[in-house]
Amino acid sequence: MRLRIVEDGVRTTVEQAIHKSLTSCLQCSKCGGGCAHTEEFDLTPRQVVESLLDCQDDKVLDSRTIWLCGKNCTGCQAVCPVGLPLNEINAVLRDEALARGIEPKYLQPSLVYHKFEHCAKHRGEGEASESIFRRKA
Amino acid sequence: MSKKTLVIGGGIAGITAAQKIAQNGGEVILIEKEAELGGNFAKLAFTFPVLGDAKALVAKEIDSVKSAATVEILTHTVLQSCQGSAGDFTVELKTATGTRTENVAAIIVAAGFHYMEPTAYTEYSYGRSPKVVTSLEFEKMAAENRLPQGKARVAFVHCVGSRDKAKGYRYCSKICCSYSAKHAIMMKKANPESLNYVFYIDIRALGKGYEEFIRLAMEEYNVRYIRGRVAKVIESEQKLLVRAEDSLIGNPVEVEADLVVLASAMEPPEGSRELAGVLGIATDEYGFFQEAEANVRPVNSSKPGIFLAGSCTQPMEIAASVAMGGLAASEALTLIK
Amino acid sequence: MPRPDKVAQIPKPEQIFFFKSCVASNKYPGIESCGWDSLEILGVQPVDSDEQTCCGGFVTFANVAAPTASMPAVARNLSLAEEKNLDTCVLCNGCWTFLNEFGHFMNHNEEVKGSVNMMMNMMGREYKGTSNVYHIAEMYYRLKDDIAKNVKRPLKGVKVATHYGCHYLGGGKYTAIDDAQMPTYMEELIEIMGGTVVPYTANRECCGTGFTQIINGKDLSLEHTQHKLDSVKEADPDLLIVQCPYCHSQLDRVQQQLNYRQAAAYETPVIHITQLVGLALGLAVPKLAFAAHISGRKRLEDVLDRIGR
Amino acid sequence: MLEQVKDWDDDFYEKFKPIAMGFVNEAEKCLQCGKCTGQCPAAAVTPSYNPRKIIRDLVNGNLKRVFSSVELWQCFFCSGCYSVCPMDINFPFFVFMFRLAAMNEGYGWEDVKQLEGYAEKDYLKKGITVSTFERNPEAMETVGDISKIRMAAGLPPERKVSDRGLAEINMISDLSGMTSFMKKIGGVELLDCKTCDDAQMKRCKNKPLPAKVGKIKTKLRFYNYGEPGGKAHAEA
Repeated sequence: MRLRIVEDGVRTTVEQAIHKSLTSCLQCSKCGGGCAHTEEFDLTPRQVVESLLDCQDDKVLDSRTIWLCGKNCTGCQAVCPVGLPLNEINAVLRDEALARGIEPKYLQPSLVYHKFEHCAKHRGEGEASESIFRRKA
Repeated sequence: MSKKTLVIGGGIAGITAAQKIAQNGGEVILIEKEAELGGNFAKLAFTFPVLGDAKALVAKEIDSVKSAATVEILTHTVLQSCQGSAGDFTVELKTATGTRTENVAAIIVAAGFHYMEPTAYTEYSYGRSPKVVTSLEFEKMAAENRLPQGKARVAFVHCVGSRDKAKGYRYCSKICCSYSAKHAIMMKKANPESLNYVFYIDIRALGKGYEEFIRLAMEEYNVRYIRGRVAKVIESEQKLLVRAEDSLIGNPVEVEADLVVLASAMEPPEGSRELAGVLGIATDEYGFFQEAEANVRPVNSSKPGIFLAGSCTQPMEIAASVAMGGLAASEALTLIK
Repeated sequence: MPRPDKVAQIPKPEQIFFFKSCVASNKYPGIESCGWDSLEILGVQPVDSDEQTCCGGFVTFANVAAPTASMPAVARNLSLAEEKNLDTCVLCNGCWTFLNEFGHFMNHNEEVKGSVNMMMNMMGREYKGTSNVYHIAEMYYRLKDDIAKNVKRPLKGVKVATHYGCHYLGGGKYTAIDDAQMPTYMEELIEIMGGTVVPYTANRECCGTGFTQIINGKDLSLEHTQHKLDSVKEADPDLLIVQCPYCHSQLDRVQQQLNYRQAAAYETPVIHITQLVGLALGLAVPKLAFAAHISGRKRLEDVLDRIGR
Repeated sequence: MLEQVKDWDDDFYEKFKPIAMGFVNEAEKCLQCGKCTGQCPAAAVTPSYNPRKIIRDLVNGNLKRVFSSVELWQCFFCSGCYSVCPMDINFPFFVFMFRLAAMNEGYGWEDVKQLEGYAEKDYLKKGITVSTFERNPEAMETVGDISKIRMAAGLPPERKVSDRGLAEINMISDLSGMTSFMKKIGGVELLDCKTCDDAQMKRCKNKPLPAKVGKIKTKLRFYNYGEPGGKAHAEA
């Protein structure tokens, strides 16, 4: 559906928790480009921030990204040109999602699985990627 | 042989050129087709990236040029014909009272620019809805305190007429990104409750302090920047529906706005081709005056003795116009001495 | 605002080739009969040929026919008009854009035109590219003075909303007689005939047919049409005027489908511009063929009662 | 999914241009401004469809994704994107040509199969693509016999295309390869509401919006724009 932009959302909670304003995000994509989970994101970290700014709370809290993000990995924060702690943002969002009773998406099959399972042409490749993912997990 | 210089256009570039020539002992005739000096600069409320009082700044410059003894200012005056060559031009001026003929050594063209009227952009409802205004009209609204009150949403649309092959010009107007940020800040200052959205394709803030200025708008004044050109502005009851894509997410978005400000393109001044014809100099494909060499001879026109200054050559900010006015003045002085 | 230069290019011929539309013939015959009769009243004699077929737009955009198959079909239909030395008048936005685009393409591509003509020669025809294609709504706008003179049944007090359809204005960005975003010529025609124009927010939205979307993407299509119909319902016009039979079919039939599936109450009569002109020019009620319409039949009868049968 | 630039097809676009016969060109002029998506009716109902991204993928040469996507089959052909495009890119024709190219790669046949009947039974047999046949019983009851309405309006009871006309379009179809193409894809029978039993009718009525008509398996295709995975996949 066409998004309706609103102004009140979980953004304020996030900003209070990280003591930084999300408006400083440059949307440069550096965070998503180097992330270990980059293959499984439905929203890249950059899009999480953008969606938070648009106050699309449901979209963000329903996404897989916030559950995929590792708590202690600060890879994105380290490369972020404006020093936004994306892993902390995701942690806050996880808490918020739990508080709202949204089911964690840790246990669902990987997106890679879905994609290749459903594309006959790439089924062979898909199985390979799938097993790699399992080993990682 | 005359030692005079004719400056066409009383905007900031023309004023600067006239001042500099006068300071170096030259005589200047400054002609302006409007009633007042100041040009487009005088129509603004604030400058960017430093929010200076535009009216005060330009008034100071006008006073200084008016007080120069060797500068003759002719308002309501246009150039009618021009003969001769570098060092010896015969120009015919049509003043408010009649015509007069002058002999000048050099001519500086500082004809300025014009904000495009976005009437072709029917998708933005310009001209049909009073709530859709151009940035120039926004300046006027701000000066007259007619900005929307209360919890109003204001959408600023970049690239209206610029970077548009179909309905406008292919070039980038260079300053719209910065002045839209300025307008958003002005809006937020005038009405702290207001919510401001800027729709952009790229942010082209090239210059000292410009990028910082735009980040200031985003971070300090909470202006929401959405990447995506507005597709439609639809009137719906008392509101305007602004439809675009947030291309950073890849989702179409809709904003209910109370005011839409279109950053219309800078286009060549009206009658620039006619003026070029009278002077015998070249224009580019859009109607801006063509410089002899873009990099090292930016103020020389295609004809010796005629120099160009300011935004009649390309879209340009105030600081660059002033610099170009000064350079044109020094080029003209070489012909006088 | 209509573009005066484009309007001036439309001729006022004595005769014109009348290109019929599939939907108009088989679902809404009133469009065909009113189009024919109104042109006659306005002093343009339509000329028919039973050799004309469908323009081929549907099968092409359904990807069943590749351009190699649809290009000769377009050339064949246009050559029928060329044989009679006439311009073509179409009833449907789809026919207009399809005949125009493909005709234009062949005219500017000698190679394609040559290979198309090879096929045409085998059936004893030739495509020259001399017949211009005009939409009947543009013809009406050109003949608006004649319409004003011939109004027998003024649409006094009838609230009319318009739907232009995408393929005339969007596809004809540079060739249509009006601006693609904010067109007004149909409003002008309505005012000439004495009607009251009702604006609504979703005026320039697509009807939702999307060529094949109504068949194999039906949920998408219905969702979009519902959005449009909601906006129409809010403005509450007596009549919704379309200029494309396919939009006509979508907006008319989907109202009933939504009423059935969601217990909604969409009851806006949808009529084609030819029928509206026919109504104003005083054609007999059976000629208008409102019996073929599905939604808002009662309201249509009310309108007829008000302005006289 | 992580994309590898080495997988992108560098010269597809150049190869594609002559096939597209000049209908499709100037994609490299795209500014990526998003004006097309902003006004797109299909994007407004399914944001994963995004004209801007499709053009982006074409210019990048990332065609596997475009051809295999469900989104390619969601365009409404409304030309709205063309009418607002600041660079005059005629995107509907891109979609049209992409669909042909995708079918060449083996995608999208289920969608086309359903439509084949219109070409075979109506266009080629009668010369008119839309028949008088009504699938919807309610419409049938309301309208009744269309030939009577035609006669009342002063038209012949049925619009007939002459035999010569029919012969000619069939000839065009044979010569251009359309007939053999149709034989290859074969058609599917469209769902006829008259044949529904009561249980089916009830199900149909209870559903807020109908499921796809006919036998298409679009869910099995690579769903990869915007929200890959998304809600639909999580549920499935």
